[in-house]
Amino acid sequence: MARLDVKIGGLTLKNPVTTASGTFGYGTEYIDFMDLGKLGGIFVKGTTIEPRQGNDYPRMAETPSGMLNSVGLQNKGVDYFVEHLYPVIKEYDTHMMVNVSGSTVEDYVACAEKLADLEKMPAIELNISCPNVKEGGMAFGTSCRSAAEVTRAVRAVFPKTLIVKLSPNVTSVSDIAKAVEAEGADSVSLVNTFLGMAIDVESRRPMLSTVTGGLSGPCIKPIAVRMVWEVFRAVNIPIIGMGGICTWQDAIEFILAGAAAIQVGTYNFIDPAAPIKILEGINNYLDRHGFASVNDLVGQMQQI
Amino acid sequence: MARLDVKIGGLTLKNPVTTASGTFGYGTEYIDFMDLGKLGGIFVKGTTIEPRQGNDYPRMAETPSGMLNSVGLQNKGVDYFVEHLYPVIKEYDTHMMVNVSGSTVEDYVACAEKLADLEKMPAIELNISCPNVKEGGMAFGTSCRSAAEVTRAVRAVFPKTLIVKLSPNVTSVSDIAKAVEAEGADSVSLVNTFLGMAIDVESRRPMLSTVTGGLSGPCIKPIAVRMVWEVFRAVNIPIIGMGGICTWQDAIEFILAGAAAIQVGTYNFIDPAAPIKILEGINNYLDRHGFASVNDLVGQMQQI
Amino acid sequence: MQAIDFTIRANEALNDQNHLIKVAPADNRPLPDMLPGQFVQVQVDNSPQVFLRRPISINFVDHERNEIWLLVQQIGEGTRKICETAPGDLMNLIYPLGNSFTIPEKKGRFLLIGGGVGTAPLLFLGKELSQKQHHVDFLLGGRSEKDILQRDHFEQYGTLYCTTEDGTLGEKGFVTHHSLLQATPHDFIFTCGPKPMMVAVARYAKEKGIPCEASLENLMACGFGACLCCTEKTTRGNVCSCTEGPVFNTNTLTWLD
Amino acid sequence: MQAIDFTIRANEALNDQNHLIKVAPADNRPLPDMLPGQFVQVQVDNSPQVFLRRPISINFVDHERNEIWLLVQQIGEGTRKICETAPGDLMNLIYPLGNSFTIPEKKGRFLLIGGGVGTAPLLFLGKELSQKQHHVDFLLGGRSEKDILQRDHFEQYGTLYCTTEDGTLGEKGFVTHHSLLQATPHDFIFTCGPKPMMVAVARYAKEKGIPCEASLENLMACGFGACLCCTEKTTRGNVCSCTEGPVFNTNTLTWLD
Ligand SMILES: Cc1cc2nc3c(=O)[nH]c(=O)nc-3n(C[C@H](O)[C@H](O)[C@H](O)COP(=O)(O)OP(=O)(O)OC[C@H]3O[C@@H](n4cnc5c(N)ncnc54)[C@H](O)[C@@H]3O)c2cc1C
Ligand SMILES: Cc1cc2nc3c(=O)[nH]c(=O)nc-3n(C[C@H](O)[C@H](O)[C@H](O)COP(=O)(O)OP(=O)(O)OC[C@H]3O[C@@H](n4cnc5c(N)ncnc54)[C@H](O)[C@@H]3O)c2cc1C
Ligand SMILES: Cc1cc2nc3c(=O)[nH]c(=O)nc-3n(C[C@H](O)[C@H](O)[C@H](O)COP(=O)(O)O)c2cc1C
Ligand SMILES: Cc1cc2nc3c(=O)[nH]c(=O)nc-3n(C[C@H](O)[C@H](O)[C@H](O)COP(=O)(O)O)c2cc1C
Ligand code: FES
Ligand code: FES
Repeated sequence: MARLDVKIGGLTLKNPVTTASGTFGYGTEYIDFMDLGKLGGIFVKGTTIEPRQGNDYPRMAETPSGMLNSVGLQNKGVDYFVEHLYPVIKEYDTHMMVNVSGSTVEDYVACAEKLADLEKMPAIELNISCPNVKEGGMAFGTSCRSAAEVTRAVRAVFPKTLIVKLSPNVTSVSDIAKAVEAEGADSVSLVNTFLGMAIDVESRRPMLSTVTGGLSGPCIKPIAVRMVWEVFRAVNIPIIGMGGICTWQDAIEFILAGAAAIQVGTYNFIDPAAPIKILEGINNYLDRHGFASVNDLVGQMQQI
Repeated sequence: MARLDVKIGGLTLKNPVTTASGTFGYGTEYIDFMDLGKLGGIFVKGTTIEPRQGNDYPRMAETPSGMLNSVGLQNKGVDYFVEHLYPVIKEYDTHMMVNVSGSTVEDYVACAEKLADLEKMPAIELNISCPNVKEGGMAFGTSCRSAAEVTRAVRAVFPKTLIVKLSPNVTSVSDIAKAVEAEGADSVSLVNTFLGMAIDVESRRPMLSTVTGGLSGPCIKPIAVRMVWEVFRAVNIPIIGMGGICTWQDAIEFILAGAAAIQVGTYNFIDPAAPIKILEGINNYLDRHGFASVNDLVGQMQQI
Repeated sequence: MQAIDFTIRANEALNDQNHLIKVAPADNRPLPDMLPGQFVQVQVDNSPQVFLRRPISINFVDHERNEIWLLVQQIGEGTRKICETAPGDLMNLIYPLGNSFTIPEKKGRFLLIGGGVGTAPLLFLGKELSQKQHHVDFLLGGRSEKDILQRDHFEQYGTLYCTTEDGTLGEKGFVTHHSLLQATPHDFIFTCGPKPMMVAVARYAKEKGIPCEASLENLMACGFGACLCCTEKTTRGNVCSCTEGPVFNTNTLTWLD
Repeated sequence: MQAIDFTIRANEALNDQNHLIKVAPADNRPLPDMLPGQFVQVQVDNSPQVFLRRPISINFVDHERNEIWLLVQQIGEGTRKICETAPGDLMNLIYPLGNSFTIPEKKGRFLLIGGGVGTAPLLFLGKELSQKQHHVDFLLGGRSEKDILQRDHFEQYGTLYCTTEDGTLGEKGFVTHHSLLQATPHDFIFTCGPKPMMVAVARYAKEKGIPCEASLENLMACGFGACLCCTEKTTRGNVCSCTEGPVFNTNTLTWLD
């Protein structure tokens, strides 16, 4: 059996399979389906300094091989998280990491500070790429300057592993990646959702209350893999790859393109045990192809 | 029966259903499947000043609800087109429009000049968004400055209808649209393909000889519709929308988002008679909903 | 909650649009306890149009045969494919999901109002109520006689009243116009069906001061509280209709505001 | 070219991987003329994995019953779904597509070399050749006896030689090691199968100076010349293997460079 542990900054994950923020609740929703302790890590729902109601219903629409969502960062705020959720989830035998969102640099910083104090919170994922809130969110992730600014500010207050989650809605994702690497990010995760929309032709109304929302699922996989590959050649920090991963083959594809770890997102809704199946598949693949460690596979796409 | 004619700059199309460049050959390939005279127009294969061999095989890969291609503008050059292809296709009872590609501004200009002389060539589509050639192509479409530059240069030599085809691989497609509108483009068409890639996990090699290629098909539709909607609110020139259109419902979705006309692309490979079925569907929809003209539907998405 | 394969035991077309599908765990494990109002998430076929699962109410639980019944109306690609399944086919379900209708200890007179395929959860509910010796009246509405499904089953658990839009069965018109509503009010109303119907029922219940619960059919991605897509605006703010619903006391909804 | 619905008339599993599927135009229109080496583009089901059509060779044309035969090997989702079809199902085909093997007027001795499911077009080809009174030898290779398909059919149109990797049928080894190739050379060689096999055949033909045609299985999106995805590098540059192929004279290919 090959070694599966991977390093993300100062943090060691027992294996490269983690779950994507906003698709895995706080882990609790999945305990009937798997032993959470088998996961490399769990990225919990996007958390903000203040509680948020999120956007109005309808918040989702199915699209070819994917879905649009405009949940809009509904969450009870970081204080509620620290008081009520953290005490429960810190008992899980895997790394729990909070996805931090905000509308201003100050919001991000305040949120990160509170999380830095939590003993069993080894890392945060800075969400500068949420397409579903009016101000902030994605705006930070679409320019190098603002991406750098928020990373710098959070880096100053958060000494543990800092992962910055990048937006795919940009001309050059590798420029943004380089900008946040330069500010001390330990890792980048990508991709967040693509800005998309759908219209019901009979009522002539948008399918989402917010008109636009974030596209996820297998439909985005080819673009996400390409972005991981671009970023892999641009930065020296580890990449956590995601976007449409449903099977172990998909996961291997991201790893070959340059991802040190992966996140399973939307597909959790269809097969809540998918991450475990993916992990088993990766394990078999490594054995079958004679790799001693999953790290030996990272970025190892061959020339044609 | 509702009116179907639409105006694109100085050009009137008999209906809004056209076919996308690179997916419809020179029309000739489809004569067994339909009466080409029923189409609003045909955008022929990307044409360059010099003949091109295109990229090496393999040039395509299937992906969830879509495909990647890296044909790379294989064509016999504009002179061959003028001499051998134009004489055939000018007899078709629909508007034939050439998709013009190039590596330098001079290439685009030279190509456009030759096409301007052809009596039955009412419009060209300037392809500043091809992701499949090393230099030029997409590079022009990913910055406002270069998009404006090539549009200005071609506008100076091409007095007929000038359509500029935009790349979706950008942070703000509406900025690019505004830039080319300012230089006198009569219309913008969007979207070209998204840059994507796929890896065969058993051989660990890329599925395309060029590693990356252009993603098309239903998978991209939600992003394409969103881009059309963004551009619709940014410019005053008509938009030709495309990206994953398979059914009349898809076409109506683009029209409601702001497209004055649409192009059917990849789906022609699956149902070569699709454009005709889509046209019939649009026609029925207009009657059923009591619209006197398809123009009354453009951009008419309602508030939720 | 479990995510397991079921075998289709029977698939019967009840009319041109609706199928009654009976399924049993493929490995024959005994069904767990389920509550009326709960639902299952059906994995269809992962095709582009039916990438996500489809929520379907538990229509009935036949513990003797270890079967769950699903009453499915074909409205799109997903439900069409579910209705096309044949005995012997496998179908993966996540179940049981959601809360349930509130069944009080104290005996009472219950009115169960259903419209269209919204009658689905009311059969299981009616059975549970009648087993607990409550008085049960069913009031079911549809366009035409052929749309009022499973009448013989409903009649086993209570008195059946109907309305049809074309008058081919029961009183002509909508359920909320049925003469039963003019008679002595019931103690509780449970309803499921098209939203305009449920809103009208909620309004009636409010006027009469009758506690009323409605089962919502909000769009869902996961069905088990992970995605936050299925929210309903309530007096407590946005709540997930898949975990805190699909059954809501209509007083907590903002429908009548 | 036409794009029309066919009805599946029969679907027979020839072994665990291969099915012989017989189809006829759903509206019973008479089949047009078709040439050996041509293929059809099968619309599968538009699911995410099988969005595009799948190219399948014309295995045989039975004009009497107005049927086309398709010999399909399950290698992925698309071919699996094709093999799962049942009599009565519809299947949309675009056909006939591609060029064909060159059948000369002058009588000659033909060697048709096939490997795996690459034997598919050779049956139709063998029939046409034998009808024109040519001498036909078939040399078919597979892993094992059960992989050499349609032997009784082949034997109707020529002499059948086989190789199997495990020696369960014919000579043990690869087709290019068969003793037949040591005997008097044939006048023409036609081949279809895995690329390494065809390359070896092309090399043999070149050495012996025998004209050789190979049917390629390049990946295709459209199948009728519109997408330029299926190109093969030839002495004339990149050409579409769906319109100028799938059959190529091996001298025009760059395989042996
Ligand atoms: C808790 C719950 C229980 C349900 N129980 C049943 C049941 O027992 N039997 C049954 O037949 N159906 C039931 N439904 C509804 C069923 O889930 C939908 O009809 C189904 O998901 C539609 O899928 P489709 O692919 O056939 O249609 P789609 O192609 O997805 O949709 C077709 C059209 O219907 C609309 N639509 C789809 N789902 C809904 C919805 N939930 N609400 C409003 N509009 C919708 C779409 O927007 C679209 O316009 C239930 C729904 C929920 C949430
Ligand atoms: C002109 C022509 C005639 C053909 N005739 C027949 C026939 O008569 N019978 C038959 O069974 N098959 C035939 N094929 C091959 C057949 O088209 C493919 O096997 C089929 O498209 C695979 O689809 P799938 O969805 O099952 O597999 P996929 O899931 O698409 O592919 C599975 C694996 O096979 C590889 N693959 C798929 N297609 C090809 C290919 N054409 N060449 C090399 N590798 C490939 C993929 O890269 C992947 O690794 C023919 C192909 C062509 C071009
Ligand atoms: C319903 C839903 C909610 C999401 N919420 C968040 C979030 O709160 N924070 C975040 O960074 N990403 C969020 N995402 C994005 C996912 O984490 C992931 O980046 C994206 O869905 C792509 O991966 P996938 O295709 O595997 O789903 C959400 C996605 C979905 C579908
Ligand atoms: C095989 C193929 C070749 C293409 N060639 C060109 C081209 O030469 N010029 C161009 O502007 N776009 C080209 N495109 C892009 C299409 O015109 C269209 O913009 C894109 O495919 C999105 O539409 P669709 O999803 O309907 O296919 C090509 C697309 C495909 C699939
Ligand atoms: S459907 Fe996902 S939370 Fe309710
Ligand atoms: S497959 Fe499209 S040109 Fe050959």
